[in-house]
Amino acid sequence: MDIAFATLLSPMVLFFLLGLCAALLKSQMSIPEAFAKGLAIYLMMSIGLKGGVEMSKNALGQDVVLVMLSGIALSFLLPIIAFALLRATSRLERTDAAAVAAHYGSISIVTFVAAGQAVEAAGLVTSGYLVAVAAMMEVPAIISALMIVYRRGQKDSAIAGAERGELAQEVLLNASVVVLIGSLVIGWLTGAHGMERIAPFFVEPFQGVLCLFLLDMGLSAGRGLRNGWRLLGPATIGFGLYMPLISACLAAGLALLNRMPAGDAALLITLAASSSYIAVPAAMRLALPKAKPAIYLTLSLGITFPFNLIIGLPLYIWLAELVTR
Amino acid sequence: MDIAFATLLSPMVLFFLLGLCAALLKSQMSIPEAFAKGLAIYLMMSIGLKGGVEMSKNALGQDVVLVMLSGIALSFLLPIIAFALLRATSRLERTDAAAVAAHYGSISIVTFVAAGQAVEAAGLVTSGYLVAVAAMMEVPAIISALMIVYRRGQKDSAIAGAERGELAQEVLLNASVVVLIGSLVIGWLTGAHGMERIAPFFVEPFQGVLCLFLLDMGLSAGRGLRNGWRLLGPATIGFGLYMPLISACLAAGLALLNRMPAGDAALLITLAASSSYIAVPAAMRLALPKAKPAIYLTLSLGITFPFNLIIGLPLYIWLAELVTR
Amino acid sequence: MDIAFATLLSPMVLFFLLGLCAALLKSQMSIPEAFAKGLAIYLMMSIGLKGGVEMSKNALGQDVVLVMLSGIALSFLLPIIAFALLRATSRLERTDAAAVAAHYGSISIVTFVAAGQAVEAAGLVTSGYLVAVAAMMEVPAIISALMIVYRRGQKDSAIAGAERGELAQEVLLNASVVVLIGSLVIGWLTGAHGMERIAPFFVEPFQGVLCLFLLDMGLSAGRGLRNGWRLLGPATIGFGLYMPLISACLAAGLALLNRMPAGDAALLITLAASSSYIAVPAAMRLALPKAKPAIYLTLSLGITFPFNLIIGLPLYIWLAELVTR
Amino acid sequence: MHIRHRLELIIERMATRRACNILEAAGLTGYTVLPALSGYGRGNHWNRDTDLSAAGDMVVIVSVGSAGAIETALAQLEALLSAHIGVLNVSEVKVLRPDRF
Amino acid sequence: MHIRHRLELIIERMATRRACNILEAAGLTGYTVLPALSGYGRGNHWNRDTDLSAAGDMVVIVSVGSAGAIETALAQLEALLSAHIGVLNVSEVKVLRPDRF
Amino acid sequence: MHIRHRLELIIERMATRRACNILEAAGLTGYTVLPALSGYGRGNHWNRDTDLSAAGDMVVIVSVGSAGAIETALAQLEALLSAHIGVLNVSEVKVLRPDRF
Ligand SMILES: Nc1ncnc2c1ncn2[C@@H]1O[C@H](COP(=O)(O)O)[C@@H](O)[C@H]1O
Ligand SMILES: Nc1ncnc2c1ncn2[C@@H]1O[C@H](COP(=O)(O)O)[C@@H](O)[C@H]1O
Ligand SMILES: Nc1ncnc2c1ncn2[C@@H]1O[C@H](COP(=O)(O)O)[C@@H](O)[C@H]1O
Ligand code: NA
Ligand code: NA
Ligand code: NA
Repeated sequence: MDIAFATLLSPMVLFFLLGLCAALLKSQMSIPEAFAKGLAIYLMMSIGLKGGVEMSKNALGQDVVLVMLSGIALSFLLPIIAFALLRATSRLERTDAAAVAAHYGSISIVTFVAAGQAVEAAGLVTSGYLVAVAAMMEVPAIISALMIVYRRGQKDSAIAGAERGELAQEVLLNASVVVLIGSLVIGWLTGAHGMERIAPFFVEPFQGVLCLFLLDMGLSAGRGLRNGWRLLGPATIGFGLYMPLISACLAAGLALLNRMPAGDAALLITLAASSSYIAVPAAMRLALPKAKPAIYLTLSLGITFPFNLIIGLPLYIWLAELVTR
Repeated sequence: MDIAFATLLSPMVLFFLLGLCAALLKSQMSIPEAFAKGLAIYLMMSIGLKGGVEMSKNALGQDVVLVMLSGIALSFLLPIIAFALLRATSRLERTDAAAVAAHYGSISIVTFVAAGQAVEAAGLVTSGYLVAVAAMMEVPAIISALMIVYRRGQKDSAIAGAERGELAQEVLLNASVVVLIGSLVIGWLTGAHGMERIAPFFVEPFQGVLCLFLLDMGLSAGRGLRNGWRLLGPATIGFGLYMPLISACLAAGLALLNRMPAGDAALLITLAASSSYIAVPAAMRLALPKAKPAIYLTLSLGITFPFNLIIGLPLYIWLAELVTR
Repeated sequence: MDIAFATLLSPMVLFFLLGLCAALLKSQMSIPEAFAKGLAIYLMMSIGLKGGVEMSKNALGQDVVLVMLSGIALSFLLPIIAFALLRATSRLERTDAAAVAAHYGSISIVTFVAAGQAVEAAGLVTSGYLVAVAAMMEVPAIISALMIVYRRGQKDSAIAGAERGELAQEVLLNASVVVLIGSLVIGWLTGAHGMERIAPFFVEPFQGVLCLFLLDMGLSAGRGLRNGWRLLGPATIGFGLYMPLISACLAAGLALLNRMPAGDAALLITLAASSSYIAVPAAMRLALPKAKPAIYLTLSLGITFPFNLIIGLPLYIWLAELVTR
Repeated sequence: MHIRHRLELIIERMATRRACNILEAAGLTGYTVLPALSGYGRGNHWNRDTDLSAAGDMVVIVSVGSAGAIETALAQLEALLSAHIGVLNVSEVKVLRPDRF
Repeated sequence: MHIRHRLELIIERMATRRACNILEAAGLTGYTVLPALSGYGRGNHWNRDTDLSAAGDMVVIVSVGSAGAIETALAQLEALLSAHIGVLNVSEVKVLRPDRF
Repeated sequence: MHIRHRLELIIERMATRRACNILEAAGLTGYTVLPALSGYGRGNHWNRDTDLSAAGDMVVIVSVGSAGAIETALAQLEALLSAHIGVLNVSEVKVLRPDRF
């Protein structure tokens, strides 16, 4: 309860709510796309660097590898569960359902970052390598979802103008993969010493920048909801609320198996429960252009992201403490 | 004198002058609009948060409410005076005069922020709730000016394509109202404790960001002057210089009545003397599209803003100390 | 060796390499132009201010004037050498060769900044007035290159639509000249006292911002290389690698003559060795529009900048220590 | 291919929503709004970077539709342009999927 | 002056490269891509600021070329537009340097 | 409605002022400048993000005017395009308020 309350009253969440309300009230205010995109790159560099520096402090053991494999497995597995649930409960078409499923197997970096703050506020410690796990969980879900679609020989004849390898390029070298993994490696190479001189930019202002970014996310989520909610039936909206919980439980099981410490477990659970709204949408436009973006964007950014940020985080921390006690 | 000198030699004012000179010399340099708009949102978040934290420290008494009412009254009243003066002295048309009047009743957040810095440098203290007063003074002037125009049954038949409530939406939910009031409430809710972790972003770099922003304002003011000065007769330019002084005197009277401390009085005086160049122009394009933007923008940003920043601020502080002694 | 290794493993250089690799691997990621341009202005304000504050601490003696004159002379002289070498060894046309030559006489601010960091890391001290030297070395090279082209009466009849003085305006009042010189003067006027309050923005986060900016430079350099390398023959590429060394040796000679301290000498050498990729390309589009931008941009940003950043800097510091011992 | 009309409306950004309302009301099935950087008209220059309020920004709205729908929109747009800053032009174009316009 | 065709393709940003590949393959000698801010089609509004992923952004691709090259491109573009969001139109224009198009 | 000509000039950003000077000198009453993102011509691709100097950016200048004014501008623009990177095309459009163009 205390954690829930503290989360809800953090400036971070309040700025998100401010943006959400402004957009729902039809305010025309906006944060320029170029500025928000710049901040997003800053945030990814920052967590990459911090994760890398943490990793440079300890040798990586077998436990780390096991958690990484768990993350990858989750990212592969969750879209299959998600797809089955969507087809069973909602009226979404195959392609739409697969596209949505890809989002829920993949992850949201901002949710991960917010979890990091909440976990820290709850007095738990986390390991740097979870950033690597986050980066590794971005892509498998996309492959998994495409396999679902193409399984029944439904592979489109190639789309006009498409180049070989363009999807791999987009998926493996998108901004978040490049910046996260790149910064992680740089942090790991340069260690605490290299970090010292750049900490006044990458460490100290981090939480403030996050507030500004979440204001923008609130605006986007609110506008997405206003434009797109009519496309979502109650079954689909329901999915956006219960799917994170299913993912969280599966991840909690793996955390238990891997005997992860509570802070790390909370992060893994959050990664599983979070859904992508930047990298996967872009990939879906290339790979499954017929899937309707308004459905997966509205669901992921308008329903699941706020749910995770406001209600999910305290829950996942509680769950993590439960399974690691 | 000392204050005047200190103000003039502050990096803030010098960067404004740098931008002004560069633009007047026809330099093509510019700060990207998206970047400047991002900085503007940062500045508003920052003063909102700081104001809110200050407010959370004391219960709000009757005196605060009285100052707020004074601010609102000023914002309503000043456009009426401004309109009368403009019609009496200049050759501006009714609509143009009303539009200009709206700008002078409303406020400039950057002038307010610069006043905050100058007041602090002068060794005075200020209260956080003045940020709320600033937010409250943005809108009444617009209503007041529209009432002037529409009084004589001159209300246009509705403009083609206009929606009901679009003006209210623009005016009550524009970026500066949303961000200022929102951040104020967030600062007030989370208090000094919540502020701690975001201060390295919202508090410490504030003055530096202000320098960068004022460089951009200088460029805008200079370019506005170069493009628009031919539209301004001497009477209109004169108005841009004496109107702030009239507003300042009225505000000083109210400060005296309310027995405000010197720092707060200086801020209220500055708010009255300042004129809008972001929120009101946008509102005027919707509400009075026939008023010529080159007139009100050039006057407010090209004449009054530099006057206030360079000559006005020390004067207003001196006036505040005079009436509160 | 130690310096070379330290430079190569600095976060700054690693982020550049990250961007370079991402672009060469055809990643589609990008940092928004508006954001990067905003950061560039920040970096120039910051070094201008720091240089100005340093300058305010000591009276400027004759030695300073001599170094400034040396810088200007280098900027005039280097294009002549560069042009002769290009014409003798490569198949570039006159205009293209002159345009390239202008770039190598002028300077790169980011290389200068990176050198400042490396010099400091090497335990040397530098003087603030080198920033002024940098600003002064931007323009003469352009004049020199234009004189080469126009010498043989080849002056085009004026280009259609061209205004008198537009080139002077562009060259003397471009963003880097305005911001560098302006900030230098402001830093010098306000001194250490004025700097105090803006240091949390302009000083502490500087190196972190530089990392982000170098990530963008890496992306630009990589993309430039991918698009443009086919236009560069081996002789031209070779020029991009040996010309900096020639310039460095000349500058080292002048440093010796002027009896400069090692840190300052390293900066002067770096300025000479660096080549422009922002100010001069823009000037060339106005003054020599028939010169092919793909050639000079690819060479300067794709070949010489990475060479200087990775291999050049340790070399120049070593050279500076050699000639000042 | 089928003949349709292409409307190009250059108008101040603050009036975008009003213009779009008119287009939708006239039965046009789509439109696209593009940003402008600078411009000139009736002796005045404007530039996106000059104007902090961005209230002076212009946009270009392109809409392709049937002659009838464009006609209907034109009357209202003429009224809009009597209040707001802007100009428009109409041309003939060919399209592939006539049911879309 | 010489008569050429002007293709205006409004398409989602993520499909830009595919569209450009088609244009180049059809023998068009050039094209230019412009950003869009917002738009409307088939009952949906989109807006650059709504969409954090920018996956929903649209661009406008303008290409001037010979009737033949445009014709060749149209068949492939029609296929592309059966998968991707977008519309196109073609008009007649005059150019000065015919060898360039 | 009245017939006018629409000039579309795609040119490098650094030459914008020169092109606009030509348009004004030719008696055109207005023009609008739009940003471009990327493009292709004579075998080269350009992209706004590739070029730190932004010296390679292109813009699109649209100007609607009388046949005579456009004609006058064309001669000068042809000279400009012999030095600067760019292409142009002209088409026929209809306008409502003929005195404005
Ligand atoms: N003939 C024209 N061709 C293209 N754009 C124009 C034209 N006339 C005006 N404009 C645009 O519309 C804006 C307002 O024009 P005006 O209403 O004439 O002041 C100008 O700044 C231009 O951006
Ligand atoms: N008739 C049209 N005229 C101009 N742009 C259009 C038109 N129809 C659609 N668009 C653009 O294409 C996008 C997708 O349209 P649609 O495929 O109809 O959903 C819209 O959001 C508009 O930006
Ligand atoms: N046929 C064309 N249609 C549209 N834009 C073009 C065309 N040809 C060239 N361009 C544009 O003009 C730029 C320079 O072209 P070029 O002068 O052919 O190198 C290209 O990068 C495109 O942006
Ligand atoms: Na997930
Ligand atoms: Na006021
Ligand atoms: Na040089």
